Amino acid sequence: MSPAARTARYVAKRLLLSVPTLLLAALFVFVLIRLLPGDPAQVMLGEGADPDAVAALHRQMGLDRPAPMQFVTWLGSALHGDLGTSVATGQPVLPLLLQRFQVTASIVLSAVAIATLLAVAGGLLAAWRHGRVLDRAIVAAATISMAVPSFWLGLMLLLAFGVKLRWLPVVGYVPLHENLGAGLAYLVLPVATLAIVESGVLTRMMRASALDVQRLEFVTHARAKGASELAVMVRHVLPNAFAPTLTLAGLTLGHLLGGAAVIETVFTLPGLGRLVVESILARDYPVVQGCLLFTALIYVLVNLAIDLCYPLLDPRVTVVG
Amino acid sequence: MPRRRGPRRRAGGLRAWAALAAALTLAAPPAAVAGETVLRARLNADIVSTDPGVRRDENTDAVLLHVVEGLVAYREDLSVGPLLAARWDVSRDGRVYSFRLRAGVRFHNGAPLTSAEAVWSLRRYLDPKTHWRCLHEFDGGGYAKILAVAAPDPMTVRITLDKPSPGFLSTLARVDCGETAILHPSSVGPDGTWRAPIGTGPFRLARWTRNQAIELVRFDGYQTLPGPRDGNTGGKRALVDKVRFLVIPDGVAAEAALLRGDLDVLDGVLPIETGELKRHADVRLDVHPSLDIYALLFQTRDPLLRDPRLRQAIALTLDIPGLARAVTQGAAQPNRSVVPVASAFHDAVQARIPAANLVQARRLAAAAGYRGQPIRLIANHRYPAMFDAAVLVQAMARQAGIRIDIDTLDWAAQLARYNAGQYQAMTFGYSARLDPSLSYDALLGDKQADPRKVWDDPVARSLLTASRETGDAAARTAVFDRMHALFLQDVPAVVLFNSARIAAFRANVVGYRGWPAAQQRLWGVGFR
Amino acid sequence: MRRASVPAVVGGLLLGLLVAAVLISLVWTPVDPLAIDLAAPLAPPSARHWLGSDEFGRDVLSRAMVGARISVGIALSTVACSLAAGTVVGVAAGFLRGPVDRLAMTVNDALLAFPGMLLALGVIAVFGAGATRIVFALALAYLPSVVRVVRGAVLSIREREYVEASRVMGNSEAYSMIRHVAPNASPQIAVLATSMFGWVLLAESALSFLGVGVPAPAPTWGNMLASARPYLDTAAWLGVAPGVCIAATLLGVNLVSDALRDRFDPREDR
Amino acid sequence: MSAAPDLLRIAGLRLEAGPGRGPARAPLLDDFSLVLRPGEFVALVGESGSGKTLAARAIVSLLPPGVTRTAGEVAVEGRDVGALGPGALRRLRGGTVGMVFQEPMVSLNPAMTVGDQLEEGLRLHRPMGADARREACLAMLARVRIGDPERCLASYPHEFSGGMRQRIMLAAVMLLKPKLLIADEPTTALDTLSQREVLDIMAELASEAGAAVILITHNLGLVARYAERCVVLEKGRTVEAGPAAQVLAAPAHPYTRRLVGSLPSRGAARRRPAQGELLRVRDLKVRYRRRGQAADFAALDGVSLEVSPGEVVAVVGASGSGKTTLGRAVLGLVPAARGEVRFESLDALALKGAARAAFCDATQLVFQDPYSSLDPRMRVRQIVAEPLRRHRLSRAARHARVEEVLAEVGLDQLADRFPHQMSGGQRQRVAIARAVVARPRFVVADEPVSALDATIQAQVLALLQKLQAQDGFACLFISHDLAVVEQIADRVIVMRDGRIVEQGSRDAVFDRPQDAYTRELLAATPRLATSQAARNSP
Repeated sequence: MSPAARTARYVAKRLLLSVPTLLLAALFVFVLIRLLPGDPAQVMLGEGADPDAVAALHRQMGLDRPAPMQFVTWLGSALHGDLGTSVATGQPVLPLLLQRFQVTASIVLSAVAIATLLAVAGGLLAAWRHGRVLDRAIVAAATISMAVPSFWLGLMLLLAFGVKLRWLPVVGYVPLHENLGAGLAYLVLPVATLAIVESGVLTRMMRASALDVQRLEFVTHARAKGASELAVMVRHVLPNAFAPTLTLAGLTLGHLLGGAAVIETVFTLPGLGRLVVESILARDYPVVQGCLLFTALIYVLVNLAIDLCYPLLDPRVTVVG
Repeated sequence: MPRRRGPRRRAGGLRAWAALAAALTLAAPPAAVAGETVLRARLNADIVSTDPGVRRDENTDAVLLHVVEGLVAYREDLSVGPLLAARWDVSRDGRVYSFRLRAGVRFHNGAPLTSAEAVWSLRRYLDPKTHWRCLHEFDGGGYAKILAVAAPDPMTVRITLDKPSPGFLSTLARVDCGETAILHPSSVGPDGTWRAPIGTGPFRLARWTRNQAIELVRFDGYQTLPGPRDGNTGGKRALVDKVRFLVIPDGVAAEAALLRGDLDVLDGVLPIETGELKRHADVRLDVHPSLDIYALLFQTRDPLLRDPRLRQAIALTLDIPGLARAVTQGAAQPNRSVVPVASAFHDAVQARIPAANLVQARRLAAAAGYRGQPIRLIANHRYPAMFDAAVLVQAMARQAGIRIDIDTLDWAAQLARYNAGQYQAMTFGYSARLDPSLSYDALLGDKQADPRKVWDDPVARSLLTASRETGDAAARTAVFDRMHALFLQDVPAVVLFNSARIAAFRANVVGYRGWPAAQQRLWGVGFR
Repeated sequence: MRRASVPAVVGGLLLGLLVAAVLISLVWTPVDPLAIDLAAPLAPPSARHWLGSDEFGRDVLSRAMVGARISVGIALSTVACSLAAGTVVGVAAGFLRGPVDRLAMTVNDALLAFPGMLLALGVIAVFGAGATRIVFALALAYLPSVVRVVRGAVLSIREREYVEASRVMGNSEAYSMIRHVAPNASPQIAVLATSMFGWVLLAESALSFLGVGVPAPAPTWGNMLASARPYLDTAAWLGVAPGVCIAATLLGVNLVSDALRDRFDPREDR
Repeated sequence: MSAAPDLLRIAGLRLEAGPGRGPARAPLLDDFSLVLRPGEFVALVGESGSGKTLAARAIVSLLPPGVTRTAGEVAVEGRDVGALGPGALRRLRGGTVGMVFQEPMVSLNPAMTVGDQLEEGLRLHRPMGADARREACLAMLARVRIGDPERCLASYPHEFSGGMRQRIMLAAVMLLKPKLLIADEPTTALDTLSQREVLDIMAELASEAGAAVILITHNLGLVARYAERCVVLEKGRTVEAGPAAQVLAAPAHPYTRRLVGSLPSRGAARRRPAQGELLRVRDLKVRYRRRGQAADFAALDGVSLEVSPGEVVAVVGASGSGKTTLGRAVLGLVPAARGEVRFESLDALALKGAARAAFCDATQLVFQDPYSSLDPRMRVRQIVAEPLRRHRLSRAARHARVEEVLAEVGLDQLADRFPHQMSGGQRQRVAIARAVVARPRFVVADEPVSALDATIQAQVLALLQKLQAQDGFACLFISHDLAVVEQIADRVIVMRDGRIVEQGSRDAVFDRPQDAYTRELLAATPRLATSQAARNSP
C-alpha cells in the first residue's frame, strides 16, 4: 500500500470511528438542553406575555411533540446537512453557525499559531539557557500568563490600545474577505489576548520537552560535529521536542474553535462561542444542538489533523490503516 | 507522496496569492462619501426580524419605529396623538372609528399612502397566520374585538368594534404592537412571507448585517408633521444621512466604543457604568425615569412566607432609598408603590416610603414564629439590577437575623419559575406599563388560575376592575390610593424602585432625549 | 539534601501566605465581609478598608480573605472530584481494555468533544449556580481530560518491566494495577492536578464573568474580579486584589509543583 | 624535540562539578595528563564515574552543564582549546576531532534522514558541491559496509539495527577526516558480532586516514585487541598508564589488578547435578505480528530443550536471535503459537488458577535492566517481599526470610531505600533477591549483568553463582557475552534466527564448537591473552 493510500484509509477509518462519538455527543446536547428549565417561547415573549400566545408560539416552534421524536427528526435532517432553523430568529442554523465559525476560526487559528510560535521560541530559548536568568524570566512570564484570566487581560488591552492610545478599534468586526486592512485591525486585540493567555502553558511544555531532548546524545553529537548553537536547537532539538507541544496546541485549538465565548464577549465578536452562550440562555434549542454537534465534529477533525502531523515530525510514527 | 505534493502545493499557493491580491484591490473600505453624516447608535442585541409587531423584541421595536408608522402614536406624555391619521371620529356608541389619512404621505417605494394600504395592513395583522403580537387584544380576548376594517373612500379607514373601548387607540399606538404600522403590500412576497418593511418613516432600512449592524438611510420623500418631536409623533425630521445601529452586547465594550468615538449614542447604559462616563468631558448623559417596576416578590402560599408578619418583617429591614441608590448609582427613583413615580397617579400617598425598622422587624419575625430558617431568593445575572437588589436585600435582612440565601438562575429559568409560581422569593423586574391599572394587573389576580400572579386579594381585585371601568382621574386616584394601602399591609411583594433609562452620547450630538416609553428615537437627532 | 531553590522558596511563601489568609479568615476578618455600607461605596484604600471597598461598601480585603477560602475550596474539591472519578475510570479502562475500554473512550471522547466551559454552563443552567454545583459542573468538564491522561499513563506503565515482573510472580492483573501501575501513574496525575488547579481558578472567574459563577453574596476571587469590571477606571483597587490573589496563587502552585517534581522524580536529573 | 607539535596535549586537567562552594568536593577528574601523536590508538579504561568520558569531552570543550575545568590545559595541535572563540571551536569539533558515542539508539537524530545528518557535517567543514557531497557520503557508507547506500541516505535512523547505526555514526564522523577520533564506549550496547564489526571498521578507517584514536571502554578485551597504549582511571584519578599489553599482562596498581581479575573465567566443570527433568520444551514456536507486514515473523521456530534441576543452561546468540523470547515463552509471558512447555511434567502453557500461581511461585525472572525492572515507588524491602505475598507465612516469618535474603545479597543495610537511590549493581542484587526469596526451582536470568561495570559484573555473577549453588535452583541464563557464559554455565545453547544451532556442555561448545556460527561468535569475543593463560593454567 502506498503511504497516500494508507493515510486515506486511516482517515476514513478514524472518521467512521468518530461517528458513535458524534452521535453520543448529539444525544448529550439534546438531553442537556431539554433538561434546562425555561421555554424559548416564554423567553422570547417576555414576562408580560399572554399564556395563550406562549402556547401558540410553542406549537409553532414544534416543541409540543414528544422529545424523543424531536431528537430523531432533528438527527435525521442533521445527517442530511440540515440543522434546522433557529426558533428565536427563524434563521437556518447551518449558515448561521458557519458564518459565526468563520469569525471564531480566524481569531483562534491565528492566536494558536502565534501562541505556538511564541512557545517554540520561548521554550527553546529557555531550554538553551537552562537555569540562567533568561530561562527564569521566560518561565516566570509563562507562569504569569497562565495565571491571568483572559477577560481581564482582554479588557486591559482594550483600555490601553483602544481607549487610551486609540491605535485599534474596540468593538465590531469586519470580515477579512470584505476588507483586509480593517478586518485585521479588529483582529489584533482579541488575537493578542488569546495568544498571550494560551502561550504560557505551551511555552512550559516546549521548554520541558526541549530539556528532555537536549539530554539525548544526538544533540551533543551535533555539537561535537561543530554545528552552531542555533542549528543545534532548530535542526536537532526542535523537531524532536515539538510533538507534545503540537498535541497541546491541537487540544487547545479543538476546544477554542468550539467558541472562545469569553474573548468573543469582551471584544464583541460575532463568534460561535457567543452564539452558543446566547442560545443556551435563550433556550434556542436548534441553534445549541447544531452548534455543539458542529463543535464536536471540529474537535474530532482537529484531533485527526494533529494525528496526521505526527509522522511528519517523527518518522518512526506511521499511520496504520 | 512527497514528490507529488510539490507542484500541487505551488498551485494552491498561487491561488491563495491571487485571492489575496483580489481582496486587496477589490475590498475598498465601505464607501465614505464626503460630507455624509452617520449617526452610530448601539443595540445590546441584534433585532430578531424586520417585521414590526410580529417577530419582535424591544430592540426590534426601537429600530423599526424609525422605518414604519401607525395611524396613531404616543405623545411624549403617553397620551395618543395622530400620526398617519390626520384626525379621527368616533361614532356615538363608541364602536366605530373613522380615520382620515394625512394627504401627501408616501411610502419608501414612492407609492402614495391610501386607505387601501391601511386596510391591507390591518387585515394582515388580524390574520392569525401573521402571529401579530397584539392580535389577542382585538380577537375578543382583550378589550374589544375588531369586527370589520373597511375603506369607504381612498383616504378614510373605518374600524368597527364589538363594544366601546376607552383603551382602543392607545393599544393601536403601543410600541410592542409595532404601532400597528401601515405598510405597503410589497413588504411581503406573493406567498405572504415577509420580505422587508416598506413603510412611511423618516428612515428606510438599507442593510441588516446579522449580529453586527443595521443601517438606516434618510428617506428624502418623508413628509413631517409640523412642530417639535412629541413622543413617537410630532415633527420627525431626519437630521443625518444615515443611522447605523451597532450590535454590541457587552456594556463595557460599548462604553469603550463611545469613549473612543466609534459610537455616537449609547442607549441603555447600566447605572453602574455611569460613574466612568461622568468623568469624560466629551460625553453627555441623559437620565429619564422609566415606568418599569423592580420588586421583591414573595410566594404567599409558601409555608414559611404565608404569614404576612414575616413578609412585613422583611420589608421593614429594607432601606429602600439606600438600596435604590446603591443598585442604580442614584439614577433610579425609590418607590414602594405599584404606581410608577413617573405616573400621573403617583401622589403623596404613594410617595411616602416607610423607613427601615430593624427592631420591629425582629419582633414581627419572632411573632411569625421565624427561627432562622433560610429563605431562598431567586435572582439572575442577565439583569444586574435584579441581581444587585437581591444582594442588598440579603444583606439588609441579615441585619434583623433573617437569613436569605440567593439562588442565581439564568433568566429563562427564573422566568419559568415565575410563571409557575415556584419560588419563595425572587427579585423581579416588570417592563414598563403605561397605566397603573396595567401595572397592578401584572401582579394581581387569581393565583389558582394563573400562577404568575403574586397578589391574590379579593378586595384589591375588585378595586382593579373598578379602576378600569372609569375614565375619571379623581375617582381612579382614590382607587389606586386604597389599593396601595392594601398592598403595604399585605406585602405580597415589596416594590423597590422604578429604574431610569440612561443614555450617553458624545458632546457633539444634539437633540437626543429619553422619554417614558424608553425606546430610543434618532429622528430629530443630529450633530452640532 | 539539596538547598531549596529560589523559585521554590518564593512559591512556598506565596502558598504559605494563602494558607495563612484562609486560616485567619476562619476566625477573623478586618470587617464582616458581607456587611454593606451604602454610605461609603467604592471607597479607596484607607485605614478602615485597607484595600478599599466595593460598590456596596463591602470591605475588599475581608472579601478577598474569605474568597480565598471559597475559591481555593472550589478549586481543590473540583480537582479532587475529577481526579478521583477520572482515575477510577481511566485505570479501569486502561486495565480492562477491550469493549469496556472502547465504550468508556467513546463516551469520554463525546464529552471531550464539548468545550468544557459550555458543558459547565449547561450543567449550571440545569441545576442552578452554587458552590457545590459549580464543583460538580467543572469536575464533569475536566473529567474526560483526566480519564485520557490516566488511561494513557496506565497503558504505558502496564508495559514496563516491573509490571511484567509482577506478572512473573503470578500476581493478578488487578493487583499489579493497584500496587504497581496506579502509584506510578501518580506523578503524571500530580502534574495534571496542579495545572487543573489553575484552570479551575480561572474557569471559576470566567463563569462569574459569563454570569453563572458562585452566587453572591459569597465572595470568590472570580466573582469579585468579574464584578469589578465596570469600575476598572474609577475604582481600580476592586480588581487588583482578586486579580493579584489569583495570579499569586497560581504562581505559587506552579513554582512549588515544579520544585516538588524536580525533587521527587528520580528520572529528572539536572 | 620533534618538529611537529603533538596532536593532543592534556596536562594536569582538573574538572569539578558546579561552582566550588561549600566544602571542597572530590573533583570529577584530577591531574589528568595525556599526550597523543598522530595515528596513535589509546584506550581510556575505567568504570562508571571514573571520569573517562569527561576527560574526552574536555578535549572539545563539550562538558555537561555544571562541570567546569578548574585547572590544567588542553591543547589540540598546539592550540589551547579553552582559548578558542566559538567559531574556531566549531571548526575544531567535527573537523579536527570527531566523536562517536555509546548509545546508537539516541546518538542519531531520529527526525532527520541519514543523508541529512551525514551531509550536515560536510556542509559545515568541507566546502564542496552538493553532488560531490552526496558522492562522498555514498562512498563512506559503502566503506562502513552499509548495503544499498543510496537507500540508506533517504532512510531514517530507526530503520536500522544498533550495529548499523553505529557504523553510520562512524561514517558521519570519518567523512570529515578528523585527525583525532574519540570513541566513547562505542560498542557497549551492541552484541558481540556487531561489536567486532564496528571496531574493526573503525580501526581500519582510522589507520587509513592516519587518525589518532581514543577508545573509551570498560572492556579490557577490547583494549587488548585494539589499543597500543592504555590509561586506567579510577574515580577521576589516573592509576596506571602505559603500553596496553604491558598494563594488562602485569598490572601494577591494585585497581588494575582487580579489573583484570574480575574478568570472567571458566571454572572447573561441576559435577553433573541431579538428573531428571525440571523443564522440557518441545518444538516451541512464537510468532510476532509486525505492523504493516502481511506475514508473521517467527521469533522462535521449533525450539526444543531440557533443563535438569539445579542446572545452569546458558542461551547465547546475537540480538534478534530469539533468546529473550525463549526466556519469556517458557514462563508463559509470551503466547506460543505451537509446541509445549512441561514444568515438572505439568503443561505450563495451559495452567490456570491455583496451578498457575504455584507455577509462578516456582519460577522467576531476572531482567536485564535493573533500572526499569524495579517499581520506583517501592522500597527495597517491599520489592523483595512481594513474591512472598501469596505464601502462607506469618508476618514474622516473612520478615525473617526477607532479611535473610537481603543479608545474602549484601543489602541488609539498604533495605529502606528506593531503587533510584541505589547503584546499578545494587539494583541488580535487589532483583536477584526478589527472584530467589520464594525459593524458586527455576530462574530465567535475561542478560542479568550486561548493563553493569566489569567489577560489579563479577560480583553479581559471583553472587548468582553462590545462591544457585546454595539454593539449587535451575537457571536459564540468557546472554550475548560468551565470556560470562563460560564462567557460569553447565550447558550452552547457541541460537540464531529463532532456532537452536548448537547445544552441548560448556566445555564441548567452547573447546570444540561444531557450528560455524558458534565459531564466529567465539572468535568475536574479545579476550585477554592473560585470561586465556589463566584458563589454561590449572
